[in-house]
Amino acid sequence: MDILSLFVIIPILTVIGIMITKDAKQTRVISAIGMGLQLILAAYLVYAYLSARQAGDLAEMLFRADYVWYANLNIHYAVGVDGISVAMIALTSIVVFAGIFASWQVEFLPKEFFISLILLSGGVFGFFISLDLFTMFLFYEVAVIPMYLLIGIWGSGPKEYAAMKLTLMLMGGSALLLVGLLGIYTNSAPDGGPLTFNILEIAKVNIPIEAQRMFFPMTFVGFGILGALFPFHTWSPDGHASAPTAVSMLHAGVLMKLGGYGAFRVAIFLLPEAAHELSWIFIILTSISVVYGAFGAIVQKDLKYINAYSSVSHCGLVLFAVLMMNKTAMDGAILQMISHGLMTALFFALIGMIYGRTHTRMINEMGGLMKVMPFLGVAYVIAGLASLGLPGLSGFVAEMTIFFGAFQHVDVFHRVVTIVAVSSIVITAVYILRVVGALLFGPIKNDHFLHLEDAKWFEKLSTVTLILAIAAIGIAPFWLSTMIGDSLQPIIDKLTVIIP
Amino acid sequence: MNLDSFLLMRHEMVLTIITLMVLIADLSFNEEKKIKVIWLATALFAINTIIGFLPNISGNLFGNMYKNTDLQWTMKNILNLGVLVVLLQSVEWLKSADNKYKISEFYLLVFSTLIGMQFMISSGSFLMLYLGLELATIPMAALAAYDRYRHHSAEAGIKLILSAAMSSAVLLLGITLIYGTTGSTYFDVVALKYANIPLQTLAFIFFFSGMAFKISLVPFHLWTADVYEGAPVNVTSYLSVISKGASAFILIIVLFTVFNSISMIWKPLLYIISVLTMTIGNLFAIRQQNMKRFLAFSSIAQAGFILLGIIGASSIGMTSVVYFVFVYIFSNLGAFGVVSVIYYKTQKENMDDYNGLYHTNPKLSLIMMLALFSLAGIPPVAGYFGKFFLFTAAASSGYYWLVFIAVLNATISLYYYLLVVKAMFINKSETPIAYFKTDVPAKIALSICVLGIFFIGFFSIIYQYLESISFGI
Amino acid sequence: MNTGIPIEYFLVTATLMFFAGVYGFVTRKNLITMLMSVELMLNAVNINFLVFNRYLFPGQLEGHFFSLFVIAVAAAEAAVAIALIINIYRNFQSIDVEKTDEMKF
Amino acid sequence: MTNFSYTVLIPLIPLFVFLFVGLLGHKMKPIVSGLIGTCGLLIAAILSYFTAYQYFFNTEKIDGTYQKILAFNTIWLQFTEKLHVDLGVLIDPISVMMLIVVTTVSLMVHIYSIGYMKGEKGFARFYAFLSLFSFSMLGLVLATNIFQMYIFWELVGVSSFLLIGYYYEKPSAVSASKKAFIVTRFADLGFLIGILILSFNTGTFDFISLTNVNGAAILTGAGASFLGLSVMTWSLIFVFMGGAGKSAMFPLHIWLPDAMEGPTPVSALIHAATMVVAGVYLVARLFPVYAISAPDGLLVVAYVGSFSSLFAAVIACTQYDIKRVLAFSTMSQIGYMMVGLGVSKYGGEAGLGYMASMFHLFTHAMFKALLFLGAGAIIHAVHSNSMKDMGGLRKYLPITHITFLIACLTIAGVPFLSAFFSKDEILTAAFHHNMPIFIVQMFVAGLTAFYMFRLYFRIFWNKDTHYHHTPHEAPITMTFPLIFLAIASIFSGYIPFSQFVSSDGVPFHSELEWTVAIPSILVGLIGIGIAFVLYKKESASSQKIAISLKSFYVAIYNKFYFDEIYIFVTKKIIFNYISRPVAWFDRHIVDGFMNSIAWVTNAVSFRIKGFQSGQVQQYAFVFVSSAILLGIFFIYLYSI
Repeated sequence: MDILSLFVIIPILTVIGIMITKDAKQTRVISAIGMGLQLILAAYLVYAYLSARQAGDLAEMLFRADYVWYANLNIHYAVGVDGISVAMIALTSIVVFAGIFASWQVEFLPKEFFISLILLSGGVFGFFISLDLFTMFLFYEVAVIPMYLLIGIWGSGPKEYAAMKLTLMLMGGSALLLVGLLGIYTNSAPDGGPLTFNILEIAKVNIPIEAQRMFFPMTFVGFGILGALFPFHTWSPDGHASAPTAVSMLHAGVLMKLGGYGAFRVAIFLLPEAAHELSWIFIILTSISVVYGAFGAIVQKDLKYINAYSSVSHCGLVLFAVLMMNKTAMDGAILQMISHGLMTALFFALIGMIYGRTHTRMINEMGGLMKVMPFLGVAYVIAGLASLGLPGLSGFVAEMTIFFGAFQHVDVFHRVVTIVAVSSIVITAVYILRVVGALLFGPIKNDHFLHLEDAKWFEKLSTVTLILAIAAIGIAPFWLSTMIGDSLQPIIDKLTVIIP
Repeated sequence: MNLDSFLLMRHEMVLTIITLMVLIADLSFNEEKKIKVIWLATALFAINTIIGFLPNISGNLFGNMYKNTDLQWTMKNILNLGVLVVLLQSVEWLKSADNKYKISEFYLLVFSTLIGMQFMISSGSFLMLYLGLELATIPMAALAAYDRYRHHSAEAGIKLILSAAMSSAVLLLGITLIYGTTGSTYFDVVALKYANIPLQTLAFIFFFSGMAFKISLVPFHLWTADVYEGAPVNVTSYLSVISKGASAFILIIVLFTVFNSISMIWKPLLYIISVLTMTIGNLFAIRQQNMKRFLAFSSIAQAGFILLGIIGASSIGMTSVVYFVFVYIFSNLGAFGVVSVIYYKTQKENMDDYNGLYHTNPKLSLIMMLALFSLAGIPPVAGYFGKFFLFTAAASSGYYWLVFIAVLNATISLYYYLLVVKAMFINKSETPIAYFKTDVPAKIALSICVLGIFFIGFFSIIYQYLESISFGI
Repeated sequence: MNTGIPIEYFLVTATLMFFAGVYGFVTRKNLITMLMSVELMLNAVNINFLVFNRYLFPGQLEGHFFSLFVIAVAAAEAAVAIALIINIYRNFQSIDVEKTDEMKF
Repeated sequence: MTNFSYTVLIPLIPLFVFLFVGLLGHKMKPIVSGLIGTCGLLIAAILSYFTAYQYFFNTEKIDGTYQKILAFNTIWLQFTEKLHVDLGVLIDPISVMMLIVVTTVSLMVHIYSIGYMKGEKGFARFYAFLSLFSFSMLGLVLATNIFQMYIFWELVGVSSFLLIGYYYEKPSAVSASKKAFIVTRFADLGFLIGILILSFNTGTFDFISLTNVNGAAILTGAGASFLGLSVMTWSLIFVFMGGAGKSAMFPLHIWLPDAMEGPTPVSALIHAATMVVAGVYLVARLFPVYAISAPDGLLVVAYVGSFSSLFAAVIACTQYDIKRVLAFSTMSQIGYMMVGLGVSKYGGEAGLGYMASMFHLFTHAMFKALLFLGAGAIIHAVHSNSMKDMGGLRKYLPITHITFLIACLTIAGVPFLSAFFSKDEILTAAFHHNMPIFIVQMFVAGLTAFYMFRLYFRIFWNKDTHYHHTPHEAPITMTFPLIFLAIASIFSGYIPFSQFVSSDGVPFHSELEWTVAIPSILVGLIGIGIAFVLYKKESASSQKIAISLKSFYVAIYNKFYFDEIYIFVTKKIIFNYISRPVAWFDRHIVDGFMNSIAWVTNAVSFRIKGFQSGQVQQYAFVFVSSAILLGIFFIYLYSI
């Protein structure tokens, strides 16, 4: 059994383990153990990957395994990772691990909750390791569906509506996506030979331009919907607002990254000509969503809505950078995915913890919480600073890389949109400071807040894990950024052929 | 043609014998022993199913009026499997008091319809096809009216028999025209003489509408919902799975073998019909409250998906159609199984009766959810693979927009399937269905379905085999 | 052709019969009458078969056999249908087709 | 060449102190954390002095110029092949000078705060933040490349945010900190864009290669032009925007007065001595680029600086909050420094302005810190910021009084005190290169003397306010820094600055030009005289003047309504006219559209339900008719 498949097997085993547990306590422990193993495995994977690269292994994908599944359709179960997938896997394992502890106190149907949560994470892991479009899409949908139950059963507010809306919009996206993938598949052998779903194989052939023109928008929008592309982002605020803590963490932290990852691994990598031709449309859309999301966040009153909109803005930046189609920008895109994943997970974890104490998420009903719960307060400030791009935290690195990458384009259009995107850092500062000020500072509005206790051990664990990751990337980004950058080389080589 | 060549008709023969045995048993048993017929019939049919799987002999009989190849053999076995599940599910229902005196009738009718379908599948001429069709239809009406004293059941019966007679008349008109223009009713002869001339086109359309009636394709589907709702649950599941599946098999065989010369006509025809079927089926399903009617419309929509496989007119297409029907049998029977269990325990068959089901009967709700996800085509359950292969087939023949419409419809269908899931898992209810123990046969049936739903997808061997026996134009 | 009557006559008659049957089926409210209209359609089909066989393909008997089978099947169909109609009468105390629309939409 | 690699410790020590105190501060006794912080800074200060000694006296100049020494450098982040961000330590005259300034003032403030902040809760937090600030400021000063500078630029911004908002339960403090951060952030946007353009055109962040007189950066300066100015000029103007934001130049000054909400030591350290001069330092860093390849940019600097200094001085005359008066005077003094840079040329004698500006930066740090700390001592004693509650304090606070007086004399440019020399050289430079600015600055000098002595008299003389608990002199921890800084502000003027700092690194000799000095002295004395007349004794004459000026006075008193403009822009424009519509649009248009899709689907499905009427006959009719229609359709479609 290859190491990568373990990332799918461990969740399955954990789920089976949970099924046989008696009570909530055991369930929690089992899931914690399982995801802890996952985290360790991820750490080992990073180490193994780096050392393999050190050893001079120049293969495009490492740790590859390939099992024929449906021979006559040439469908394989093919896995393999490059630096990007490794980074995303590490991110996922961290967020899931933190998520388990953040949802330590789920009382209602805990078994089912953790089962769905871990199934979801399994889907995400599968998505990141798979090299075969079929398996990739399979894991993609596996990751999306449990969301419905998670939000619908354990959510709050208008949860049925939000859950249904989220599921249907994402499924509508995957409808586009499926057609796109099938289109790629059926055009994967223009000069005879067997059709294939294997990404690396397809990357070798060049798909006829007409087909690309048809399927690039489908694929990109399909992934873009999950990445909160501008007109299709509206599932995100409602979904995040209604979802329980851990689900918001996973969803904003990891699931939305499937969009960015896929958009760049499939849409750009496999359909580069069309991407180059049509990128301007989507660049406009994404630069809109960068600013638009930030402005939208300014007036929100519900903490989760604020973060949902800021996620729209930040994920917009991811897609924006992906579309810039040069090494630096794409490097930045991946960094931004990771950094946003971590910090937004941290945000949602903290919001969940605060909500669990104050029973409100309306910032105008809160204030002065820094006094009563300093730990959570400080953590929230750190998350906020990360999100407005303070040097020394991950957000800064990612955004700067994106901006400098995007600015490598000399033509006016790219320059202008870049400036637009850059200006978002001010707006971000505005709404982050507004939240922090209203939530943590100032006098305490509500007397019964006076005797709220600070974070418990598991909450601290989950928070600290994320903060450490954020700070680590922020302080020493070099190895991560180079690891990603090297893995981008094949794509860049492919692009340089097309783009003059 | 010597005697042992009758062994070609193994399925039909064994089934006929079983039917007779049940009849005799029914005559010989006295009132209180009648209940035993259930076990006898089920056991016998199980044996028949096993016999069906004995290695196949291909060949023709009655001068090509009856032909049997590996493809037909497989199709018949698939149907047998499905019927076995249906029988297991209906055990409890037949035990109930007001069915005591007509137990064996149920089996006689079911078996005879099944024989009809198998003859249809193996038919090599329109005559055989027509006979099989009628044999599969007329007893079905009686089955639909099985609960004689329920208004709905009676209504279902009469609606079915009348519409069926009407449609078979139209079908016959088509066949006469075919005969008149080609001078034969044998497939192989007709296939040679068929061309794109107006009269033959008309003939084909009439014939096709007769078949479309059986598969309940829009706009020939209107009887479906009413009959499904009215008929007893098990009959409904039988109708919606077995007879639909069988008709789909025949349609694809006939289109590929007989009318392959006018594919440029039936491809656009199927395009229109499948779009209509999926969309209308979904639009009607959205609003339904009665579970049976709901599943009826969902099965209409599913029929629309089946056409995606046919339209490609390729070997992959046929494979994926058979594969899809195979998966569909398990998924739909899973859903209907749960509905029937709940109905005969509590007489409840409305969606809002299912509120909070998970908290009282978790296993049933989980099975229901699996089945619905499989119908909706959510990975990793089998339905996903079935749908994906249908889409692949259509896409590889270039019908991208059709695929797109289909996938959108799949999304809509996901919406109403999720409504049921929502009812079971999310909604709260003051009077949820109380916990009850499911009976052994139903349990077996459901577990067969669950196994199917779970594992078919992962074992490509099935698909490989079907691929090896199927053909395209 | 040995008989004087041209084939078109038969075909036209048959077609008229068929659509008369359709018309009856769609308009008559009485279930029995509707059943009869179906029989009318089937017989029209039979005429078609026979005429085609007799005029176009005199060498063989497929049409004849087919019509025989059709007649037989029609009989069976009628039997079942009438049984069901009786059943309807028991339930609804009427055999008006418009009464049987408890299930709709 | 001596090895300077130890200098990397100078910023790192405060960082460690920050982490240590920040994580464990709440566990230890307050005073302990205070002492740790102070000791950390003491070490840093000693190291810096040692560095200065090493650099200026033990490092041989190559053909008479001070070399830029890359004491330490490590690559931090790689953008492209050419563009990579390094973290490192750059040793050159101005960075060494800034080291002295930052560590000295910071050390003084640390000591001072032990007394001033006694008993405050969150004492440890205060020291943690102070150390964080010191770390960031030192990092900024020692930056080897413009991007590192930007990094620490942001960090000082956030530490200033944290320190202004130190009393986080006071809404005014919170909003002030928010304002400070957002305004400077907006300025930093310009800075960042500037960096983007600059780095793209020159292909480097590195200061050494940027400022290399015959390096690629400066030679490519006259690149493509846009709106009549070269790209280089544009980028440098953008960069200056960042500097203007930090240094509270008009119109980005609005945050500075409010920043006085922070504890007074913080104002002394951040908003008087160190952080606010970062802008000046930034321009000085890039001075060769400005001077050679973007003189227009330099002109902008000069005018902005000059106007700000005038603007601030005028407002300062009317304020009553003593800290705000000092804040505006800071702004005005920084204006001087900008002018100094603006009117300077590159190299030799022509670079007088550059030297003068650095000189003034140095002296200003000393006396302005002194002023603030003195004000702190006063507030500590009186528990009020408003000079209306003060008067006659000289009896109670002798030491504070003396030191404060010295500071006032210094800033007023009284001869033979430090500021006299530095300001005078700025004026000289202006005199030689830009007459109008010279006149303005001369006038400002008078204003400065006036408002400083208005302040002085109002506090220490004027009416004898009686205090309901008699003010008492501050403890030694607070008075020691006052005395130290007083001495510094007296004698720091006698450093032969031009020997150390010059635009091109070549020392030159400069002495004052009495032609400029005499008038400036006179102007200063006039200012003091007016203040003496108006405020020595309690008199209504000042009121009379104020009334006679009427609306103009009111406008000045309200700082020309700039805060109102700021409020208008943030609250009205951004909040009401952009964000609300955006949010509404999102909810109702975009989301509404998505929902309407679902709604339409449902509506349609409801509409077509009649299609399923339950009537067999209708079914049959549909059946037959659709069969026939299909037949006809396809026959026509394919009729040959």
